[in-house]
Amino acid sequence: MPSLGDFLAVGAGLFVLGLFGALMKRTAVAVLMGIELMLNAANLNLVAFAAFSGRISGQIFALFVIALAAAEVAVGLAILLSLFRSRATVRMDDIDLLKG
Amino acid sequence: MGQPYLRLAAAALILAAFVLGTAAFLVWFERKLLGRMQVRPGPNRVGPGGLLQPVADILKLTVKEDILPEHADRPLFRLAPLMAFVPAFAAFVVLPFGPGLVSADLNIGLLWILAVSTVSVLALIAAGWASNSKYALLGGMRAAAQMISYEVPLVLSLIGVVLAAGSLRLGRIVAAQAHLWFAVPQVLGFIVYLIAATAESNRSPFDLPEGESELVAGFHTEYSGVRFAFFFLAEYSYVFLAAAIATLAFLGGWSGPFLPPVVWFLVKTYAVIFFIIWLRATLPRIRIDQLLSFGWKVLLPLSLVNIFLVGLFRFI
Amino acid sequence: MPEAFGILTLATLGGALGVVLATDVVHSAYFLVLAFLGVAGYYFLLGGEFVGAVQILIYAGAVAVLFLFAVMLTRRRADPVWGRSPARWLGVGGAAALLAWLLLTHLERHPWPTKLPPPAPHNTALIGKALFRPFVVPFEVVSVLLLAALVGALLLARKEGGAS
Amino acid sequence: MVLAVWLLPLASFLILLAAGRRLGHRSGVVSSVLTGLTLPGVVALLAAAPAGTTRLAAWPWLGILGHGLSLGWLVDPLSVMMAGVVALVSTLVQVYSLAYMKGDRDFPVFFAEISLFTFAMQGLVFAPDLLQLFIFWELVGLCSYLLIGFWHTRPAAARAATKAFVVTRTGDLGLLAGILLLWSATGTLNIPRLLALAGSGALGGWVLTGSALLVFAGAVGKSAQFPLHTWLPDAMEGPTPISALIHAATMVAAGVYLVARMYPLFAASPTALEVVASIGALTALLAAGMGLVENELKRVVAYSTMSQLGYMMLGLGTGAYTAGLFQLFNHAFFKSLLFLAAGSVIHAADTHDLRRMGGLARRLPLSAPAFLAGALALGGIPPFSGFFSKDPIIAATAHQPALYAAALAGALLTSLYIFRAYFLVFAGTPRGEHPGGEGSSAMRGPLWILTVLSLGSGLAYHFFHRYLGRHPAAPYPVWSGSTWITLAVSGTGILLAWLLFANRPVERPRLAAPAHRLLAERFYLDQLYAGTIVRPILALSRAASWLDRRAVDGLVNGLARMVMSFGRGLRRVEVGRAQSYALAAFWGLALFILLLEGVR
Repeated sequence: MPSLGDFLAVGAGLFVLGLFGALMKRTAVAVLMGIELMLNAANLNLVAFAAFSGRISGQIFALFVIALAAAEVAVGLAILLSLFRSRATVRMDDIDLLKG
Repeated sequence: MGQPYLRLAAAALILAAFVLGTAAFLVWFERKLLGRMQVRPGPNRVGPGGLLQPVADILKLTVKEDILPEHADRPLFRLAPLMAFVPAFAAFVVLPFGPGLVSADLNIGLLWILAVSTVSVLALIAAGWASNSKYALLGGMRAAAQMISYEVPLVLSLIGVVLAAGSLRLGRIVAAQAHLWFAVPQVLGFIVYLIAATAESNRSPFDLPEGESELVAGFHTEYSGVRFAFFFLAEYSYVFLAAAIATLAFLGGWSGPFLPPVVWFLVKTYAVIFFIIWLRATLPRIRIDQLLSFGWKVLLPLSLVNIFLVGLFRFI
Repeated sequence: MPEAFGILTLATLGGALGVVLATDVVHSAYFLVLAFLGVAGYYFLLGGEFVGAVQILIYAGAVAVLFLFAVMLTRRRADPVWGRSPARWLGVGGAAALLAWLLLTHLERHPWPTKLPPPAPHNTALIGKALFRPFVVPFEVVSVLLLAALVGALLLARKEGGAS
Repeated sequence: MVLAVWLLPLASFLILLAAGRRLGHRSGVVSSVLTGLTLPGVVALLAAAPAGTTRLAAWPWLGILGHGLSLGWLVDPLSVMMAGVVALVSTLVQVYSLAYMKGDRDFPVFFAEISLFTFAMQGLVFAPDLLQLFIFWELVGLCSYLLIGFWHTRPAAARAATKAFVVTRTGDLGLLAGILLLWSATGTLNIPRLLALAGSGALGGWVLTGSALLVFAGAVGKSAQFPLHTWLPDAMEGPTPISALIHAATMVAAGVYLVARMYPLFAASPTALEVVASIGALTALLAAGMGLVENELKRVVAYSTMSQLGYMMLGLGTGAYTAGLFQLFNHAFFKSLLFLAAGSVIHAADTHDLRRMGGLARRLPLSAPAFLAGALALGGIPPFSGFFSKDPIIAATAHQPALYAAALAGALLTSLYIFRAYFLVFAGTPRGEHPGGEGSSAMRGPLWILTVLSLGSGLAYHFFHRYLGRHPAAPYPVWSGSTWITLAVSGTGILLAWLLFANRPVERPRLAAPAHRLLAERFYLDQLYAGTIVRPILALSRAASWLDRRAVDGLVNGLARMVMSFGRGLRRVEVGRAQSYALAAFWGLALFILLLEGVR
C-alpha cells in the first residue's frame, strides 16, 4: 500500500522535471508544457492530501487549478501565436523585449 | 491478490471479443443497408448474405503489406491507430448491457465515456501529423477542429439527462427512465445529441476529415493493412458507442417488456445505428465552415435551451 | 494496488521525462498526454474519480490538443535539450537536483499515513455540493475568469485587422 | 448649507478642470450659475445664524501628538457676512466676465481659477481652525498669483504676479509664526477656544501681543497695508474683473477679516490695537496721496482700495469694530462697482491712461453715473453707503488727535483723487480716440446691481450693527458732531477736484514739484526695498546658488553617477529572457530555503 509520502514523492519528481523542462527548453510551447507538469504536480499533492485527510476541499482546489490551467494554456498559446505572427519566432531566447 | 487482476483480464478479453465482433458485424450491416437503400444487393458472396465479408476483409488487411511512408514520424505513425482504438475500448468498460452486466460500474460512468472518447482526437492528429502528407495533416486538423467543436453541444445535451437523473452512473440514468424515456421530455436534447454524436464519430454528413473528394481519405490516407484496420475498428466502435449512449441516456436503456434486457438494449442500439446509417445514405456532405458555424451557432444554443428547460421543470 | 501505483509512476514520470528529453515538440506533447493520464490514474487510485475524469477531459482532451495546434501553427518542431550551453546545464541541472534533494529529504523525514480513509460513497455528489455551497464565490470567480480568458484568447489569436 | 456654499465653487472648478476645453464658452455660464446658486445658501445661513450665535463643526483630520487638526466650519454672523460678500461679488464679477473675457484663449481656465478662488475664499471665511484658515489663506494667495499673471505672456503681468506672491508671502511668514506661537502657547488652533482663552486673560504678556502682531503681519501683507503695500498697484496687470473681485472686494479684505476674526486677541492687547490703528491710518493717508498723482485709471482705484483698507484697519484699531466691518461690507460693493465701471471705461477707451481720456460721459451713459455713484460712496457723501461706515470710523478717532488728523486728511485726499479721476475720464472733451461704447447686457447687469447696492447698502447700518455687534455698547450715532467736519472736508476735496481737473484739456502738475515726485515715486519705497532687501537677498541667493551648484549638486551628481554605473553593470544581467529570470528567481528561493535549513 503506497503511503501519502509516495504520492508526494511522485509529485516532487513531476515538479522537478517540469521545472527542468520550463527552464531548459527553447521553444515557448515546450516551456508551457513544463509549467503544466508543475501544475499537475501541485494538483497531485492536493488530491493526495485530500484523500488521506478524508476531506473534499483538496479535490475542489484541484478542480479550480485544472480550470485555471486550461485558461492559462489558452491565453498563453494565443499570446504565443500572436508573437509568432509578429516576430516569426517562438524561441525563448529571441523573446527578449524585457531586456534592460 | 491475483484474483482481481484475473477477473479484469477475463472481462477485458470478453469485451475485446465483443468489440471486435460488433465492429465487424457493423461493417457488414452498414454495407448491406447502404446497398439496399441504394437499390443494390450489397455484399452477398462470402457466406450467407455476405455475412462473412468482414472476416474476409480482416484477413485481407492482415496479410497486406504494411507501408511506412517516407519521412514519416515512425513512432507516432505506429502509435496512432492504437491511440484511436484504446479510448473506444476504455469507454466500453463502463457500458452496461443490462442490469449488472457491466465490466466496471463507475459512479461517473457517463463522464468517463465522454472524457475517454475525447482522447481519440489526439490519435487523429497524430495520424495526420505522422504521415507527413498534406492530405493527412489537413484531415487530422479538420478532425480535431470538428471534434472539439461538437464536443461542447454533445456534453451539454447530456447534462440535461444528468440533471434529470441526478446521477452520472449509467445504471441510475436507466433506472430514472422507468416511467418515461428522457427522449420524450428532452426531445431537443435528444436531437442535439444525435447530430453531435454523428459529427463526433466523423460520419456522413459530417465526414469532412476523410472526405474522399477533397482529402483522399483524410488522416488515414497513408495507412494500410492492420493499422488501417484499427482505425476502421475504432470508427465502428464509436458508432456503436454513440448509439449505446443514446439508448442509455434517452431511450430507457435495457428496459422493456417480455424480452430479456440485453436484447432490448441491443435492439434499441441497432435502431439508432440504423438511423445513423440512414443519415449517411440520405444526406450530402456539408462544407467545413457550415459545419463549424452550425455547431456553434445552432447546436450550442439549442443544448443550452434544453438544459434551461430541464432545470425549469425540475424546479417546478 | 502497489502494482497499479508502480505502473502509474512509470507512466507519469516516464511521460514527464519524455516531455523534457524529446527532441520533437510533437513527441513532447504526446509524452505530456501520457503524464496527464498517469496523474489521472493516481486520482482514481485516491478515490477521486470525478477529478480524474475531469483531468482526462480537460488535460488530455483539450489542453493537449491546444498544444498540438500551437506546435503545428508555429511550425517549429526540433527542440533538443542537448544543445544548451554547459552553463545552462549547470544552472538548471543544479537547480533541479537541489530542489529534488530538498524535497525528498524532507519527505523522508516525516512519517506519512499509509492508510487511506474509506472513500465517501457519493464522492461526486459531495464535490457538487461543496462547489455550490461553501465554494460558490471562487466557483463564480473562476467562471468569470474562464470567460475573460476565452475572450482574451480569441482577441489575441485573431489575425491582425481581424476579418469580420 | 455651509457645504453647498463652500463646495459648489469647488464642483465648478473640478468640472471646468475636467471638461473646460470641451465646454468652451459655456464653461463661464456653468461657473456663474454654480456660483450664483450659493447665494440662496448664504441667505439660508443668514436665517440660520441669528446674531450672537456660533455653530461649529469640525472633523479630525490630521493627528499630531494627540492634538487633532480638524477640518470643518464655523458659522457665526461674521463669517456669514463675509461669505455673503464673497458669494455676491463673485457671482456678479463672473457674469461681468462672461462679456469682458469673451474671446480670450484661456476663457475656461479663467473661470476655473475664479471658481477655485471662490472655493478657497469661502474655506478661509468658514475656517474654525487657524491651520485650515492658513491653508485656504495660501490657496487664495495662489489663485491671486495665477489670476494676476493670467496674461502670463505679458512680462509685466508675470512680474506683477511674482511680486504679489513674494510680498504677500512675507506677511504670511508672520502669520505662520503667529500661528505657531499660539500653538506652542495654548496647544490648540481652534479659533473659538483661542479667543476664549484670550478673552479670559489666560493668554497674556508678550505672547499675546507678539502673536497678535504676527497675525497682523499676515493681514498687512494680504490687505496691502504699509509697508507691504507695494504689490497691489502692480497687481492691476491682471484682468479688471479680477481686480474687482480679488484685489478690491474679497482677498484683500481677508486681512481685515482676519483681524476681525481674531479681534478678542487684539482687544486684549492695547499695543496691538495701537499698531493696527496706526498702520491703518498711515496706509489710508499714504495711499490716498499716491492715488492723487497716478495716471492709470485702475491704479488710482487700486490706491483707493489700499486707502480704504487702511480705514478699515483704523476702525478696528480704534475699537469701532462694527464700523470697520461695515466699511468692508460697503467697500466690497462700491469698489467692485468702481472697478467694473473702470473696466467698461477701459473697454471703451482702449487705454488705461487718464490723460488720454475725457468726455466719456456721453459715450457711457451707464458707466458714468455708476462710476459717479461709486465715487460718491467712496468719498463718504450721504446717502451713499460709504458715509455710513467711514464717518463712524473717523468719529471714533476723535479722541486721538494724530489719528484724527490723518483720517481727515485722508478723507480730503480721497475725494480729491477719485473726483480727479472722474472728471478726467468723463468730463471735458475727448483727448484721444475712443472706439467703443457700453458693453453687453452681461456687463451692464452687474453694474446696475452694484450701483443700487452702493446706494442702498448704507441703509442696513442699524441691522448690520445689531447683527454683528460684539458689545452691548450703544452704537455710534449715524450723525455726530464730527460728521459736519468730515462732510466739509470731503466736499472741499470734490470742489478742489472740480476746480483743478474738470474742463482742463491736459492735466498739469498742480502740486509742488518735489511733493509730486515724492508721491509719484510712491515715497521711494520700491527703491528702498530694492536697495535694502532685494539686493542683499540677491547676493545671498547667488552665493547659495554657487554653493548649490558646486557642493550640493556635485554630491548629488556623484551619487547619481554611481547609481548609473551600478545600473549599467546590472544591465548585463537583464538579458530580457524569461527563463533566465525564472532560473535566477528559483536559485534565490533555493538558497533562501537552504538558509532556513541551516538556521534550524
